[in-house]
Amino acid sequence: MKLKLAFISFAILITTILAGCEPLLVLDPKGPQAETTANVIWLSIFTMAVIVIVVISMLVFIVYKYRASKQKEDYEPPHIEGNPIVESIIIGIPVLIVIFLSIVSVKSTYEVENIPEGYENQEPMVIYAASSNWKWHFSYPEQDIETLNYVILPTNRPIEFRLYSYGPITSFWIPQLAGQKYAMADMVTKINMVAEVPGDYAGRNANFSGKGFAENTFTATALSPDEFDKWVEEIQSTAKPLTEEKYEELLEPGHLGQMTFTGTHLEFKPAPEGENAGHHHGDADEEIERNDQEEGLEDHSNH
Amino acid sequence: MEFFERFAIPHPSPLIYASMVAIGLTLIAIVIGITYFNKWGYLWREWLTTVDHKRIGIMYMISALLMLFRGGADAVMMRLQTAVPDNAFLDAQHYNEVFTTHGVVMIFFMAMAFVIGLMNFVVPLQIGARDVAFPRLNAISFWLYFAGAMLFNISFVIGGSPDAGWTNYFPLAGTDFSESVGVNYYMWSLQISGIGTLMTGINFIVTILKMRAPGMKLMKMPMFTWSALITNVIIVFAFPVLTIALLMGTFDRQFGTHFFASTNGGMDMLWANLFWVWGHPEVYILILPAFGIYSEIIATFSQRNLYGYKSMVGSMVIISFLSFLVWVHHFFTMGHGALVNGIFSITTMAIAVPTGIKIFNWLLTMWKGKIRFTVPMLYSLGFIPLFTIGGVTGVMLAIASADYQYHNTMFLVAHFHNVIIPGVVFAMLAGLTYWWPKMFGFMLNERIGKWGFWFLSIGFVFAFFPMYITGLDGQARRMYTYSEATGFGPLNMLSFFGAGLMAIAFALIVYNVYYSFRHSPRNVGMDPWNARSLEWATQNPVPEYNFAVTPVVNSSEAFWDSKKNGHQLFKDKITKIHMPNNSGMPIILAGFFFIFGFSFVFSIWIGVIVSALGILGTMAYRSFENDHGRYISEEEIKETEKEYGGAK
Amino acid sequence: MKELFPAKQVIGFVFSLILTAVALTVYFLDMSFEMGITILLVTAFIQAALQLVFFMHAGESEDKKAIYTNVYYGIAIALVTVFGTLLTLIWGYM
Amino acid sequence: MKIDHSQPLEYGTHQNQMNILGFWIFLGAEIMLFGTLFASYFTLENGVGNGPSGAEIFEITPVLMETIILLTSSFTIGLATHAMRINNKKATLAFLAITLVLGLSFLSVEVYEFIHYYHVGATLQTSGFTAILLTTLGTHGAHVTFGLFWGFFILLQIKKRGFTPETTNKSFIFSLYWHFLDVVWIFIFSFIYLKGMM
Repeated sequence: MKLKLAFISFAILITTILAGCEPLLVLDPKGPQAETTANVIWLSIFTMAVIVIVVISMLVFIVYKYRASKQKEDYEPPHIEGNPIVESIIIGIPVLIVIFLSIVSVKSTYEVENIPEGYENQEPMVIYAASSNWKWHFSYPEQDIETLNYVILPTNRPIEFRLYSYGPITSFWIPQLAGQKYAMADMVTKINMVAEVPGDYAGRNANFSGKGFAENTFTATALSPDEFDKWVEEIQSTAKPLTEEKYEELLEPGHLGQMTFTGTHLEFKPAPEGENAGHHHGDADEEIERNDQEEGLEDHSNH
Repeated sequence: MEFFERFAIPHPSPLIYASMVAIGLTLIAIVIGITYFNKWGYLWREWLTTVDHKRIGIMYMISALLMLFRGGADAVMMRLQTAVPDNAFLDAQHYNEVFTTHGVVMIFFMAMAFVIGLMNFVVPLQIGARDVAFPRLNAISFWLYFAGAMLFNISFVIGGSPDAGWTNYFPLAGTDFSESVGVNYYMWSLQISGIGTLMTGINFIVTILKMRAPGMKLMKMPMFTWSALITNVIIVFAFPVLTIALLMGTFDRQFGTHFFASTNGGMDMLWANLFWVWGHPEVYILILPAFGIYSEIIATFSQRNLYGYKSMVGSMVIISFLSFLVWVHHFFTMGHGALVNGIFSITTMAIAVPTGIKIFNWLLTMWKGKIRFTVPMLYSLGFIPLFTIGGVTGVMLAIASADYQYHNTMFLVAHFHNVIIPGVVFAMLAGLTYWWPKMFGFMLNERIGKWGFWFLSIGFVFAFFPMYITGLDGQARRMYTYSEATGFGPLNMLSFFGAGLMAIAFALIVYNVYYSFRHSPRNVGMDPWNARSLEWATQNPVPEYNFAVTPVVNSSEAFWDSKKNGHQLFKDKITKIHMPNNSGMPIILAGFFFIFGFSFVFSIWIGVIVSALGILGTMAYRSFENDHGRYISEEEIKETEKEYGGAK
Repeated sequence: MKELFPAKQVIGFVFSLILTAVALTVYFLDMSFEMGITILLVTAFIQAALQLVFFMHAGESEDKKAIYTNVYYGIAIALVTVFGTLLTLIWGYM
Repeated sequence: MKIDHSQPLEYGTHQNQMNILGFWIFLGAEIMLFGTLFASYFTLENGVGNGPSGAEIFEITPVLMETIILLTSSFTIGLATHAMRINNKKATLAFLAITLVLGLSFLSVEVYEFIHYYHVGATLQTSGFTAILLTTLGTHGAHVTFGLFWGFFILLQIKKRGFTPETTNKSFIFSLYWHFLDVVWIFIFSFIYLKGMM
């Protein structure tokens, strides 16, 4: 037992040392969403640590005290069926903890799903993030810009990422800004975030999507609003427009570096939302929808 | 030639060729060995056609151990590949195949088989029955499982392994993105072994409900039997979901339907949804028998009755229901909104309560006990703290908002290994050591066993605890490589070191079997552990009829009662015993299923039709068969009992 | 048990025909979706229960507790699966 | 083998009781199997892609025929069990045969229905909706087909061996299976056809 405890404490020691060197990405938030999750994680770690410590100390105490080598030869352990008071304690305390954490969970989930507190009155900036094997395409409909494998965000402005995928399910994740969400081929999901500190943040697809999955990463850079505007202007004056042919080329499986274009692919290849969604089929716009899908099919056969 | 091209491996590598040769040589060696020692007849009569639950149980466990080494080799390869940044030991495709087969083999063909094997061996003995309710169906279950396992395992030498992860999410697993036949193998091997598992479920529910010894009321069943009952209830209601999901997946891949495609009205998340409707109960299918094993072992080696029997049973009943209410927590990040996530977050956390009750009941069982540190007990003692850590990280994952950060990361990998290894694998090893003398009549060496335990536990801590940290640092699961800049290197190296220790532990455990077989004393008597439940009231190893006389029971610890309170277990005289006949039908049926699956994988329709006719023909033959079993005579029983140095 | 006239079966059959006729009203009469679904739910589940009791003799053996538990458990889990799936994949999404 | 004569013969031995209980549990699994199909059906119901919707292809006449035929066959298999219990071998065989004939007619209508779907362009490959529709109906149909063979074997066995603990037990279990398929059909009828045509 002692040996094992020594090893466990050794392991914990190592982890704290390593954790001390450089903060872990998830616990080093740079925006309100990630901050909420980081706080929830710390809270749950502390709560759970209490349980672990209680269980382990009970175990060590009991095993130490009632080991056979210490008992008398003729000691006969008693027959104990159970005790209502003891059992209500071991049921009651976990129930209380679970209720507490349930409240935390529901509350924080609503928080991270919505526009963060303090930013509600700003109109969120919409960026479409589409994954293809094994790249990320970012479209700024407002700025009329498209980037590949990197995304620039203005700080202190709510961003609404609209996610979808060409092909396998992927998961859009910038650990320091917000938790992840799936991007799927037949619908658009949304994720809200705000970057409060300028800097470069690692982003990646977290959901296994085949051969090139490990390198399916991107960089999210947060710039101050002035610098962001400057960047937009610069792109508008230097970058080439994105053509449909070029875009089809980009969609081919493989890895590409960072690229920038003016114009977005949404104009000729809209996201699967609203009328284009494969997920919802309202009765009213069934006709339109079918036409759209037929077009979609033709697109498919072209490449 | 064109016909044979489909059997080629799409992504060959020296490693695969080497294992091909190794497999070939091993098979030849086995065949030559059996022929040389002239054991084919013995093998066929005594094992391949057996309907004896004990032998079927042992065959399950042998297959499970083989699969453990197959899956373990995969695990070591993965840890080796990720031990240092930018490693080139495996390429991306090969790594994907390795983690996919690791998951499938470990869950379906190792853990499932092992718990079912232990249930097979122990449950009828614990309830004082001669066999299971449907002995022949039991043999069919085993051979279907075996056919499925073999079908899955030939994938990497014929046609290519599945590579879409053990969760096999569509559309990645569809033909657009996974062109080789690998995923077809996945579909059919799980389908075939799943049918076997479903039948096991039905078989054991009826066995437990209808074949208990006189006096054994439901609330007087030993805890392992209770856990087996609940497990099988979950099996019966969870596996049909997998059946349908696999059927739809097969249709999508081989008949061009649009269930899980993202065009023409299909929905990719439907697969994920159905997979986890089955998948989450599956977790409890694995862990509940483990809880049962620990309950038996902790009570035995604390020399005390199990504390809070009723709450133990109650918590399992609650778990059986709750396990079907939580599946959405496997894809909180799908974007279905905070309300749905909130609901499933709460139901998920609710499971922690019955599980917590169990942990405290085990602690209270040891309270005022007389604790002996045998190998099975060491595993149980190691299980409690390690599983608690795994459990609480599960609660952390159940918080939906935080799950957005843990999902798909190494944190998750660490969590589920942290419940499955100390939960299921420790329990398997503990149960195997504990019931070993019942199976073979001698004990495993305690000293080597203890070394194995320490290597395994310490190796486990090193292998998996670092993953919690790399997960929080942004390392996604299933990445075959990472750059040095990420800083994941040192901790992954530590994981590899831990995996190495675990590999040593398993080698020690195998050596222990060999060593004990050579050196352990035989004739250990009926009750080497000073145990409490009914299975210890018969000979070691157990004669084929289990109990010469049906025992009469008056408590959940019938054997303890007979030792301490003088309760008389065997009141009747020895009379002739009715036993079922052996049958070659199960293995033949499974053979047809194997051909069916294999032909379907490669779309060889003629093979599909012929084997389907074979399956139906075998079933029709069975329908018309008139087999009333046989009797073991009184003299024969007395002879056997005397040979064992019997108590009667 | 030994009576010659199969009263149970005949009653069950007549009832199932009547219930089918009632269910058919959703096709032949004009009604709201909610109304129709309610009728279908009621008639379908009553019919299932009739089959269980009148035809399948669910309650006649000594294992009736196990049989009923099994059936109720199955129905409960199946309903959870159906509505849980709808909640997750259709209603919950946006 | 001990036979308990206080109960109907199909319950007469311990093994028979276990067979019946085991089959009930199997039916529990079947509830879940069809439950999963229904869950998938409701999910994909609106996923018609560029294929037809349910309202466009369902026809009331064949559906109604199938329903009446299957309900009647459920009645006749009940009569077969009743006849078996009053030890009337001839009537049992007759009702069993009628049941199988009705089952065959049900299948013929279903085949007709499938051909109709094929002609209006609703095949397995058309859309998510048609795939799940045909799979659900097909799974039920496959059960009926399997039942026809099974029932036929049992008919032969009763004819040859008379009422033994084995044959009565099999026949009773078969009747459970057949009633269950009827129950499933009621749900298909209500929640696939009628709901779709509403």
